[in-house]
Amino acid sequence: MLYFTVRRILLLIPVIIGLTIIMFAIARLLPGDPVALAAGPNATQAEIEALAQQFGLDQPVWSQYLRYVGGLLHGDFGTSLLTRRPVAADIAAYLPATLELVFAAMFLAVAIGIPLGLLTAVWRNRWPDYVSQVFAIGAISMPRFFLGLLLQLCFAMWLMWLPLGGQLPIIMIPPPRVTGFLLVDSLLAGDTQVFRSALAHLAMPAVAMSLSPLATIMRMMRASTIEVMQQDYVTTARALGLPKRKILFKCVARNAVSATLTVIGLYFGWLLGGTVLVETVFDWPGLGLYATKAIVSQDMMPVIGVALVIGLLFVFANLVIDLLYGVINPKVRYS
Amino acid sequence: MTDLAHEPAPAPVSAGGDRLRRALFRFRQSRLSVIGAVIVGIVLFFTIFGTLLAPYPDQVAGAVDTAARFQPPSAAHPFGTNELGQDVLSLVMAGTTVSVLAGFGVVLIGTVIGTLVGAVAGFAGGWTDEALMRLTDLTLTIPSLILAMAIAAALGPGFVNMVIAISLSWWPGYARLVRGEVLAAREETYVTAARAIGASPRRILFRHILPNVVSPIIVKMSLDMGFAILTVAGLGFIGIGVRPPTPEWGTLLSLSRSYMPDYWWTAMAPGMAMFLAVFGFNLLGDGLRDLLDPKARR
Amino acid sequence: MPEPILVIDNVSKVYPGRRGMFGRSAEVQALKGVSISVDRGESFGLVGESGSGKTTLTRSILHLEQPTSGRILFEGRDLATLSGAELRRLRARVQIVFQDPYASLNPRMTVQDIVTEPMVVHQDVLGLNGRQRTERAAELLSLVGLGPQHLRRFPHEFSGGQRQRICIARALASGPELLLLDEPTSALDVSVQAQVLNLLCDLQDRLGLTYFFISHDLAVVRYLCSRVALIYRGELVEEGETAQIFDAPETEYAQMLIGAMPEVAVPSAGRPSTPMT
Amino acid sequence: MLTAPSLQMSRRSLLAMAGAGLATAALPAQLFAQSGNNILIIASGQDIPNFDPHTATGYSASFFLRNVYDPLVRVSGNPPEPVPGLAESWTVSEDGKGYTFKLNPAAVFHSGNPVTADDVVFSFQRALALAEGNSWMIRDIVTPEGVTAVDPQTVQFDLAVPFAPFLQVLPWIFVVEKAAVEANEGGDDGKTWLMTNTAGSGPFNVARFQVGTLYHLARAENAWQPGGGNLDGVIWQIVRETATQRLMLQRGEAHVAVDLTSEDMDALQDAPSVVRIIEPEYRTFSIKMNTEKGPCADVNLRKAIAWATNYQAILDAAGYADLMVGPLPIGILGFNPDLEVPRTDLDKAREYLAKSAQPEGGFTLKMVHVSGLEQQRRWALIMLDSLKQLNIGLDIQPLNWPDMVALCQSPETFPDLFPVYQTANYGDPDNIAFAAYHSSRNGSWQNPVYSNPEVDALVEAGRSEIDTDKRIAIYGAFQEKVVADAPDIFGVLERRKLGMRDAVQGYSFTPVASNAIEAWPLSLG
Amino acid sequence: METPLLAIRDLHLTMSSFDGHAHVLNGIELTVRRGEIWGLVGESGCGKSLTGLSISRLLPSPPARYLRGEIRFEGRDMLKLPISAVEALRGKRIGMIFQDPTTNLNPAYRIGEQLVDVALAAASHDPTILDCPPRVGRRERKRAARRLAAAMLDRVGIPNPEARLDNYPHEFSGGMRQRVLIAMALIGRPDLLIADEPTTALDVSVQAQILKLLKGTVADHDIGVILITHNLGVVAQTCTHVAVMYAGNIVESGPVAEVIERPAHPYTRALMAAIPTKETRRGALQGLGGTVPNLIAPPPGCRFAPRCPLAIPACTRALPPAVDVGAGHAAACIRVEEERAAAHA
Repeated sequence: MLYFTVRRILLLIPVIIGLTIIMFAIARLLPGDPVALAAGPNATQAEIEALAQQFGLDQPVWSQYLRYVGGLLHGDFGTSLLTRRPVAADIAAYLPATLELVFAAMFLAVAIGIPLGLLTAVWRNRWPDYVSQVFAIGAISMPRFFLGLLLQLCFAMWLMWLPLGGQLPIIMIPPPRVTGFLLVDSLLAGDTQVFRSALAHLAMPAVAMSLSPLATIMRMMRASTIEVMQQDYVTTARALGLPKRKILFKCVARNAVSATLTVIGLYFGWLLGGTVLVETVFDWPGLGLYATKAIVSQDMMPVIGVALVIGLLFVFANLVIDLLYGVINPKVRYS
Repeated sequence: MTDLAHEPAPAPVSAGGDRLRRALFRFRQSRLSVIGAVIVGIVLFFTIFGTLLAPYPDQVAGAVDTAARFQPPSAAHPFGTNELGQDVLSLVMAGTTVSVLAGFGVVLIGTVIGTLVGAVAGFAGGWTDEALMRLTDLTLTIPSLILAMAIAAALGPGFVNMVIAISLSWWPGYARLVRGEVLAAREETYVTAARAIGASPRRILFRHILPNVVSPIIVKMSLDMGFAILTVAGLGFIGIGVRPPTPEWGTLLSLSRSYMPDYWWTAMAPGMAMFLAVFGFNLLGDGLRDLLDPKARR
Repeated sequence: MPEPILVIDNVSKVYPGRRGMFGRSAEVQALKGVSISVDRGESFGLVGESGSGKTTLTRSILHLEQPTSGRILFEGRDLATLSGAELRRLRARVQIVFQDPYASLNPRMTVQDIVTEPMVVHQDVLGLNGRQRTERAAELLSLVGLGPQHLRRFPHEFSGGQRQRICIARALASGPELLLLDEPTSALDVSVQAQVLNLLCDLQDRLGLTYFFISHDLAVVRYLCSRVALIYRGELVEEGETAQIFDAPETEYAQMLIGAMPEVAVPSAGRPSTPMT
Repeated sequence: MLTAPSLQMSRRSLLAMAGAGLATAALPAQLFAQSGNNILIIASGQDIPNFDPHTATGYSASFFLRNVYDPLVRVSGNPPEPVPGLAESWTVSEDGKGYTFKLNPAAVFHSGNPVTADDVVFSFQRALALAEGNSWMIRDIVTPEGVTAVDPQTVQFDLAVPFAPFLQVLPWIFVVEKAAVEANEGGDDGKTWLMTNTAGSGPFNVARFQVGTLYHLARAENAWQPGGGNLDGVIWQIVRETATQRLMLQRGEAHVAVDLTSEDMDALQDAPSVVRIIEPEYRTFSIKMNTEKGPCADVNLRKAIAWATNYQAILDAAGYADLMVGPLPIGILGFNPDLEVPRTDLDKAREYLAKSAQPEGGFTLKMVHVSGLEQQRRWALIMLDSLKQLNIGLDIQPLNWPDMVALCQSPETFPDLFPVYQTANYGDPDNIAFAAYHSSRNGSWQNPVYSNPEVDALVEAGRSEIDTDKRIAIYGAFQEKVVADAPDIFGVLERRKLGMRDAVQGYSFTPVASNAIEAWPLSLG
Repeated sequence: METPLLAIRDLHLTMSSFDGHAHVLNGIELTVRRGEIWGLVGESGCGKSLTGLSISRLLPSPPARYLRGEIRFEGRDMLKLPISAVEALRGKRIGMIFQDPTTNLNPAYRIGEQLVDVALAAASHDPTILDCPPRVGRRERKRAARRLAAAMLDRVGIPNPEARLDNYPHEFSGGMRQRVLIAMALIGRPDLLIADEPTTALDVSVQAQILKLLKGTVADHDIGVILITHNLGVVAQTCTHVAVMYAGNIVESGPVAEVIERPAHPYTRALMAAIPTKETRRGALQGLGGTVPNLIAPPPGCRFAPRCPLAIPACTRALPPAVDVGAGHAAACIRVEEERAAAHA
């Protein structure tokens, strides 16, 4: 187990190298002159060149690359051309908001998707099952950004129940930063007002983000539940008179969840990378919005940084899922 | 020997036609798949004829009518007009072509690259497999939307660039699928049988393995169509999609965002069109999966 | 005394441990110094329970796997020393019928494609053109009790027994000397098994084939084979004439195995008395 | 930086407000009203990534600097006039090259130290040395040696050349505390330090900020500026969607929205408690043509295009705007309202087309625009529609701004049509005339290719002439020449569109940088 | 006469599918008493497993539909009982063992836990099995159940049972797993044990041990067993009685010795002739021609008639009734009577 964990963590190194190479290659594809933009509209050629020199952009790509990787070793993700701010600091500032959103969405998806999947499997081929199947395909088909807009239109613009966007009303002083997660920090600070307000702000983006994974998890859970219910050991359990409830929650649920777990791991990565659209709609101050702005202004360092961080988180999440899988499924652990 | 040709058979089976008949029956049984097929049929119809049938074809090509800006839905403009007085219905109808073709292009390119990579990796094994799959995993690790956005931003806006950008983040799924299927097929007894006969690797790959991998690929393609359309729209929504005046759903939706809630109709039509098209493809894909790939049936 | 067509000479096979998700599994010794000699024209039976190494041995004879040590000689020539072309020619002369007739036919190929495939692959040896191949396929089908009307059909349209016949036809297509029969009847019902066994007997008589018959079913081996070898955990434990082994097994394992055979005869000693009340 | 007690204070009161009847959605403005704490909330789409007064650019940075730092002279009124800033008075020499400023003795930095002439000299020299940000406005006019401290309260400028709009550019050169910057010099003239720290004397200072989200300025404890409203602080909140800005304004979640579109203004028409400010401003929006290469090098084609353009559509699409009459903004010094400029007239357009090299049309021009800039996209579509009448096709390519800038470097790469906004940073015709039509600016986005020696001569004469009547005459001739050359399709002057809650008092509009709001005079009632 | 443990009378079952309703059980008659081991034998698709599953009502409906007949367990008709009452019998009065020991144990749980669950479920109906005072706490009951589980493992011949309780199923060999399953089926002290191909997935040597274990269990507990298998050899070695099934019918039944030594029905004979024995000459094995009938449109009369070497036109008129050929031995064939008559003549 330890060997496995260490090996997987060591495997991150080639992932980092590969990621940076790919992103650097894309950065080189960029036409135009980001330095000119960064230097400002009234800069002279000499100023632009000086700036390029300052950022090392006048040097050959490989030397830029080595410089970048060298910086990574010290936790330096480079500097944004546009804002001149260190990318690492920006990521540290934006990441918690994104993670908070992703975790909230994931929580909704798992907390609703798994029981619903289990229930629809039990109610298979009856009307609640059909309704939820249609709902699931509909949810998967719904563009997140359109859903976000509809939610905004309905709950923020017409009904005015929820705030339009952002993470917190600006007059609220955020609680002291401990974890970076507003919900957690406000609770730690005992500030229920901030907590409630943060929750209200989180509601719509989290729902918009969670719908598709919720539906997928539900479908996956339904499918694996049905599959498990057809397993021989379930027939045995029935034949030996175990109570229905016990069969469902003990035999079936556990095995079905372990099959669903892989999907959850994949979805975590998908959510991390997919916050872009929802963050755009809800003005959520997270990595996606940050990356979008950087991409649009061809500011490559933040883009590389964000891709790297999300990639690593994705790999890490899958590592956790694999370990969890081993816990739930003892066979994997031993064989 | 007794009558050997007539020993127990599972069921009276006539020929391949019967299988098709059963498949169609099963497909018809699933009402959702039929609805999906109908929606996809309508979507494909508009893909081909959308621009021709649009009530205001000039406006599809970019004509403006600023005197008629932001008109609410009416008989003349069932979905109202937009900020330049263009008929939203016409733009959305014509947008079908762009979105569906882009989605199809993405899926097709992704499939070709992915199948190639996956088949080679799965069949060659060893070092080649390792190298190709590490590349695949790596590409999967990069958030696909951000990768597509970065490439699209690098290539500049435009239909072809957008399709290329998304395809480059799309293939790893296929590579994994095909490799997995090839690996599984490689272990099939009939492949061992072919090896025992002395068939060449080429023959085994093309005659025995790939034909048996086609079904899952087709199923994945049909299920992916919806997601590809969504991704195309997502890119358009961010603002790095097609070039004007090409009407594209995501771009239309993105533009109309600024006019909410007063001119909500500019957002409804493209949004609903997007949803319905994706919904149709997903329903159909689900049905196809049940038909072609019973192993993966959910 | 006929020359042996197949000699397995002190063959061992070790599978290295595989790196799994949670560590490395131990290495597996699948075969330990197995030596067998099969004479031309005979039916040689190899009996073993699951995990005994039967399958590994079969795959090694087909050269689908290389033994860790030892030699396998076909007509006196070591498989390991053969060139690619020679090996291909050899494949025409050693053929196999697998256990599961449902899995061993490519579902996307017609019976004609399946049966003619060995002829296409060994075109250089057999030299048949397209029409000849079709004719030969029809001949083979009738040889195994099917007819030319089945050529255009797909495997899924046949029952298990019929499929196994197709497999046998395919195995015969390249004109082999030696047929490896890897539990060819264990997936079939008794009545169908009987037909296939009869067919095999019939074919051997007609074509002078050599059978290397692998099975865990002692009754079938006893019925079909003239000589038998028992394999247990990768080791050969007993070998000899069928009748001799079945009547007077020497090793403990053989005695246990043969003793455990469920014969269709009411055991005289343990015949149940009237039910208790 | 804000001192501890006042931060404590505002924090406590904010929490108290937050406690007041929060259901789910907080409506801050109401809460503010209850608390008695006057914090003005401005919703804007632009971030303030850099606080350095000598390197930062953008209107958001201008907002920040105008409130946190002081220039020698501020600008106020409509038309804009220089008013005292750090300098309480000034004199100008006869030849227009010598300026003497008397500093206000009350002026102190946030640190409590008085503002001295040394600080002013240091600031100008630093701006010139860094050559970033707004320094281009005084480049080649002020030299490092030309700024001197006569005594602690007096600064003397000796300009390299006479420069009529000198007082107009001074509001954009801010004064930093020399001692503070030198203490944090850090090997890069304090650039790194000043990026997130301040050393100003303005009426406000930074209380807290969250990059990309909000910037909270609190009234400086030792604010020395005379007058002033009742504000305790200002929050600059980043709200990217204009529709969201508008909704926040309607709901009272923001007091001022600075990026509203015409559609937003229409929607706000009957909104209660909202005041709409729609005022003409010196910001031109025109489409430049490639006068050097390609079909548009032919003046007849340029004129044909200019006459074919659907100006009404442009005006419709722009909403609250006025059609430009020639190259200069309406109402600026020297502007000629009677200038004859192209208006939609297809006959005339065809006439000019007939004189061009391809009288039948049948070719395609290329137009670029900034992707994501909605107004520019609309223009491109209107041009597509207009050019169709002349049987000319239009290939539209949205580009990122850096790519657009890159295209401007040579006539070879410059597209046929190039839409561009130009803001008058200072209220003088020289600003537009020099930047957009002088050939020395070729290669820059403001004037990529257009070059006419006669125009150059007029521009140069205009900026060094001090006599106003003479300047009016010079700029009159300049306008005639430019219109004859037709390098641009003159588009619209978009009016400045601000939305404000009626609670905001003390606001008066100035057509220069009006979205970089000076908060000092404002009050919340 | 005492009530038999199990009495199946005229059971008709259809299964619906795309092609129509298959008449898969066609008037099954079977009586099982305590102490009897009934072998239910036949080729794939003959309905033997469906019969077994029907007894515990484990077939999902639809597609299964019982047209007619009754399954009386100790006199009560399982088909008429509410499903909850049937569920209450499962595992307590009726135990079941299935074919594949690998898939019939839940891979996610230790076997101890699985045994305890079954024991507790059974104890909720019959607290005596736990061998602990009634009305004790949950934990106490669990401990008692665990003791019982270990005792059961010991009884089915698993060495070191206490420790093995904490193992996962994949840590056992196939034969051991089947023993665990038998322990699980017996833990509720059932009166009837249904074993559906319990040894098919096992090696011959293991098969013999398992069968021996089954036989021992019957002797020890005086229960009734239905052993479903396709292997006549297994039946001959293990059972007291046998019922031969073909296409949804029991064609022949009776004490094992009777049926095997004097098979009356042509199908039974054909089946036995297809099995190579020590005496079978090479090439003399007899296969069975023809095809298994299509159960959606079964042939009229005797379902074996189309393949029967002895068939006469009368065979296709009506389903032949079971004819007693002596010593509790019955065969459903109209030619049997003729034959007997001929033999007497």
